[in-house]
Amino acid sequence: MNDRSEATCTLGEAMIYQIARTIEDGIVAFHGFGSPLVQLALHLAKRTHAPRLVLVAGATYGVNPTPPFLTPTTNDWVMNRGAECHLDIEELFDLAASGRVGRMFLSGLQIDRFGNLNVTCLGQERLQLKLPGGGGGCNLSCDVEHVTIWTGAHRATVDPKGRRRFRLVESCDFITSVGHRTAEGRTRSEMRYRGRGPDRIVTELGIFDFDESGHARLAAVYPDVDVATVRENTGFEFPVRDDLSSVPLPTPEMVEFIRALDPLKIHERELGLKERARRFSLG
Amino acid sequence: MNDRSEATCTLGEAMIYQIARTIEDGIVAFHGFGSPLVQLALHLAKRTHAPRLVLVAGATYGVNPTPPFLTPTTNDWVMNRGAECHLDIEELFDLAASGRVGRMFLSGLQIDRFGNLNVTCLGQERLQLKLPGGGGGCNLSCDVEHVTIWTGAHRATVDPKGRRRFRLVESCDFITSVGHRTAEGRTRSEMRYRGRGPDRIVTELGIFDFDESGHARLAAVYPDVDVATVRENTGFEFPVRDDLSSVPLPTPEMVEFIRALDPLKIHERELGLKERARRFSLG
Amino acid sequence: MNPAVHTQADKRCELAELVAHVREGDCIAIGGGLSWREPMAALRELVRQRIGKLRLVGSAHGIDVDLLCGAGLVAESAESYVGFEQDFGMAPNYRRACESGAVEVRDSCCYTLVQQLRAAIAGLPFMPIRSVRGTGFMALHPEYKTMICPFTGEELVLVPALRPDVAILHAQYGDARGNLCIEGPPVADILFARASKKVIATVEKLVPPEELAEKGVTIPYFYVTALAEVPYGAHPTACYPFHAYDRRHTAEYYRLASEGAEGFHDGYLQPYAYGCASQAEYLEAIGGAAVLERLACWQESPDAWMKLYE
Amino acid sequence: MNPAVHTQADKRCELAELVAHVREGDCIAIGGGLSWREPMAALRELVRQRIGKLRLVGSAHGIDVDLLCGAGLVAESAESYVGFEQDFGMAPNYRRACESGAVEVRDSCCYTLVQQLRAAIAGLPFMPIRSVRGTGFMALHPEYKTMICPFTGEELVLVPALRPDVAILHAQYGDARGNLCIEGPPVADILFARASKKVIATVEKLVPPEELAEKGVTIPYFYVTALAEVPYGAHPTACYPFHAYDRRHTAEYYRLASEGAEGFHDGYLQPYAYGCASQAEYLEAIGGAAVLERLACWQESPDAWMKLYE
Repeated sequence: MNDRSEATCTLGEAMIYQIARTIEDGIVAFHGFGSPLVQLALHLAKRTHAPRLVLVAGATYGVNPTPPFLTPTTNDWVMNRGAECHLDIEELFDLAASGRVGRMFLSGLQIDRFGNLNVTCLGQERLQLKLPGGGGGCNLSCDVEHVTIWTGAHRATVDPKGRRRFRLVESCDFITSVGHRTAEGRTRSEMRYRGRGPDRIVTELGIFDFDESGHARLAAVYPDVDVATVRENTGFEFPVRDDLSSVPLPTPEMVEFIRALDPLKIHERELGLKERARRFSLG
Repeated sequence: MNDRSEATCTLGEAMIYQIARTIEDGIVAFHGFGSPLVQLALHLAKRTHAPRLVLVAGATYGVNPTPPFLTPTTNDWVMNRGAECHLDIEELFDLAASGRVGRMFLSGLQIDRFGNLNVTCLGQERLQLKLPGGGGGCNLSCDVEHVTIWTGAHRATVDPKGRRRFRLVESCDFITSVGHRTAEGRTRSEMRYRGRGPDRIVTELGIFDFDESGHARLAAVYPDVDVATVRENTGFEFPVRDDLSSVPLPTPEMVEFIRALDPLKIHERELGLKERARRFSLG
Repeated sequence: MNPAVHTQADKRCELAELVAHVREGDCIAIGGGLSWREPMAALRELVRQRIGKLRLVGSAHGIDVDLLCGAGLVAESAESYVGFEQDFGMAPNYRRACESGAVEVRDSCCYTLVQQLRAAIAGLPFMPIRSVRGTGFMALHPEYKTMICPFTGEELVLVPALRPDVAILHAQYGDARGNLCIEGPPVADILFARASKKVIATVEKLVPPEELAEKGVTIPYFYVTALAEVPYGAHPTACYPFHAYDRRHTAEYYRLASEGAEGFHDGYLQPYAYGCASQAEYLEAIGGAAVLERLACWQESPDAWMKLYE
Repeated sequence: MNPAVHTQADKRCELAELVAHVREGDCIAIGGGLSWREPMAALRELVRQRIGKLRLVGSAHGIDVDLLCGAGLVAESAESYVGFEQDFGMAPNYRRACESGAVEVRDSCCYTLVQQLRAAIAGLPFMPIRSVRGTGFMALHPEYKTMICPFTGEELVLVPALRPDVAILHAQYGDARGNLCIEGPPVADILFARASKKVIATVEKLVPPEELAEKGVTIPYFYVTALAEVPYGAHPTACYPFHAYDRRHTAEYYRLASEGAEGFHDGYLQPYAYGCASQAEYLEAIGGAAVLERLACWQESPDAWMKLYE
């Protein structure tokens, strides 16, 4: 491999590192299906700062697997090779409901300021677009201790009619999984959910945390992104941390690890062509 | 083996046959621990008239096992040899609660006229005698479709103070498992139990069924027992069927089968020495 | 009233007979998940027999549900996910059917489904669950009720027992009595088997009872209504250790499904479902021995395995 | 508040250290059942450390509960059965302790226990159950509540979640990380492991993680707090395939227990518990190699096996 590739990381690799940094050691963490960025982040975390992580792979429910490579579908024997043991589907969700799952990762085609997500359907009055659905996200967003929200498509697009389509929206057409406030404005503590809700939104533009009111707040941006860019691509107003920082970048060893585990570059499928071309110097 | 043993059966063997006759083909039937007469009856039924019986062994929860011999404790690998598969403890009870267990077998140190049983403790005001307890009998007596009640100690004994001690009593000191009427006199249909309750009491003196009111009714006696004997050994008044009969006896082949499966004569431990000596001619 | 137990000595039958256990309008639980161990041969037989108005319940699914939607057999979907993940994306036939109103959208969530199945398994009218409140699923499911917990004072959701009419499963091994052995993730198959009124299964291989007991029984025979030996019955989804996921065929499926209802009917349903009287004909249609050998090569090496996803 | 998960890399420890996880007054779930896989070595260590006022929950038990009662360590019993079946009959120490009032009788039933453990496992305040109503157990357990089902109008019993402080198990195999493999009937061990705050286990044999994964993990490591390798840790109950039930020793136990508290203390507790600083000393006390060989001979033939019960 050439010098350049050694000296830089891609946006995808940088995002994987941002997600990995949200994962504590010694907890049970679970990823759903169709989330290669998260799968790689979990393996990276376990390989680096979280060796005691109980990594439960989505779909196979294999515990601490060591897959030879990443596949485009999650319920594949490739993905649970070397698993220490397996859980039943009900066992994983019981662990979450009893407060024993420390972190889960959720995404959405709509993400609002409180971290509510929609992956069920678009259209208020009538159904305009049926989305695949949220799997267990609805239950886990209530039960799991912490949630990392991520998306590789923060950047707003323009639809055929010339309207800007936001991923981070003013409000969700349907609430598939809950953040810090319900549609009726009730807080998590009022709802007496077991979990504490999302504490990060990792996107290809930056990273949000949540302020005391449960509102998304910009905490960091990528080296090639400024706050204005984040604002014009976000469907709601948001506060910015005084100590706004540039996202930390992975070490070359981490990048090597990611590339070795994902030779098919499955994780890039979460990113648009333009985003895939972004590179950051590790120098 | 000599002619006599071929030509006769013991009381225990006759009782095993009576219990076996209460078992329908094609159902799930379950026996608890400490019930060798019932274990043998289930194996006899499956070997004869109920080949499609789903025989679930108590304690091991082995399904259709073929033990080489009967042991004095039920949770022993001897007892689940050859099992087709095994259930979890919760699976068996779920099957009962969902109405899929056709028959269960229960006994008691006290048995009342409605088939309520006590295996928990003796003494009304204060605890006089702590009994081992009912295992899952409480739950199963409500849920299982049919219950066969059995005891090898119907015959009343005389205690040190000269008082007659009945097994079939006027009323139970504690209701461990329910029959056709609760202590408050409520019927099973009022209680909306899933199961229909006991339909037989098999003892070493005779067999009771239950009349429309859910009251035990003498239906058959052993060749060496008359109704008067049953009456003087029973703590409550009971009706007698007009077609009172003598219990049918097993075939020599059935007796052979029982003796082959219980070489240690474990089942005789449910019977007093006097009862063990009883023989019936199969001629 | 009470669910049956199935104890006939020999439950083997032909695929057509097996699938005939499904009635129009039935509530169906499809085993497997995503690209793993879907009972595709049984579903194609459903398509051939045109048994429709089906109400689907399940967790994370893909081509199985999309196929039935493409064939117009689905009236209602209560799945928690239907799609092709990062592999191909949204499910074309499923989307069309939902957006046209042909399929009533009753989306559910994995744990909600688990709790509803557990209620059926335990013969209870409902199961409590602490989550779901505050999401759009409460409005989508007016049958859910809430209660204030008499122990803690908190609000709980009560989800009613869910007893599917038929569970359709594909397992690696089975015996004539109906015992099933599933290797690898069972997904929700065990819950479906325990909760459903009828369980019909296709298996890669029928084996003698002793051999099955040796491998280990995943689903005891008395839950199972009938089964048929249908090798490659999960194709194009994976049924390891026998064969891997057929991504090439799935890509073709996706391309045709994306062309619209007609394109899918003429390009896929005709040649692969209606046009195949048997599984043997289907296996020829998808490329025969050459393809099957390719899918069996996953065990040779990680590289050989990886090539199947390129 | 939330139950912990246990992820330390090496959970191996000595028996004394293992049992020290139990605190006076704890609610204890003992694994195994009747004469099968009872964690007897751990219980004898409890006796040596004199950790008392224990509240016991469980299904069908025998010598394990009777031993603790005989040593005066039990304050309350919510077992569903405590006895020696047709083998020897009622449990002498247990009876004495209950009848003297030393042990509060809180008898439960198997399915009630299962539902209470399931509530804890699912993080719910309670589980519904249709049975129990109409029995004496309602009065024995004022903590049970009833409700009218909003779906069916029938009365249901709500049994509260049961989260034991410590589950004490004996498994055949374990690894340093705490994964446990149980061969043969797990009884309620898996439910106990999932529901309890702490899980401590003795194992016949510690094996490398790969070997354990090969055998199959019954209880994943993150439920397990600590474990110790204690061969014959279930004696005199059976731990197949290693050894059968020691009926001779149990007969002696029963004879001494039947002689009354003092006879049991001097005749059994002294020589077999207090008098043995280690499991090695205990194994000598019960007859050493000769006895252990006799208990291993069950595999030779059904006749050899049968002789163990004569």
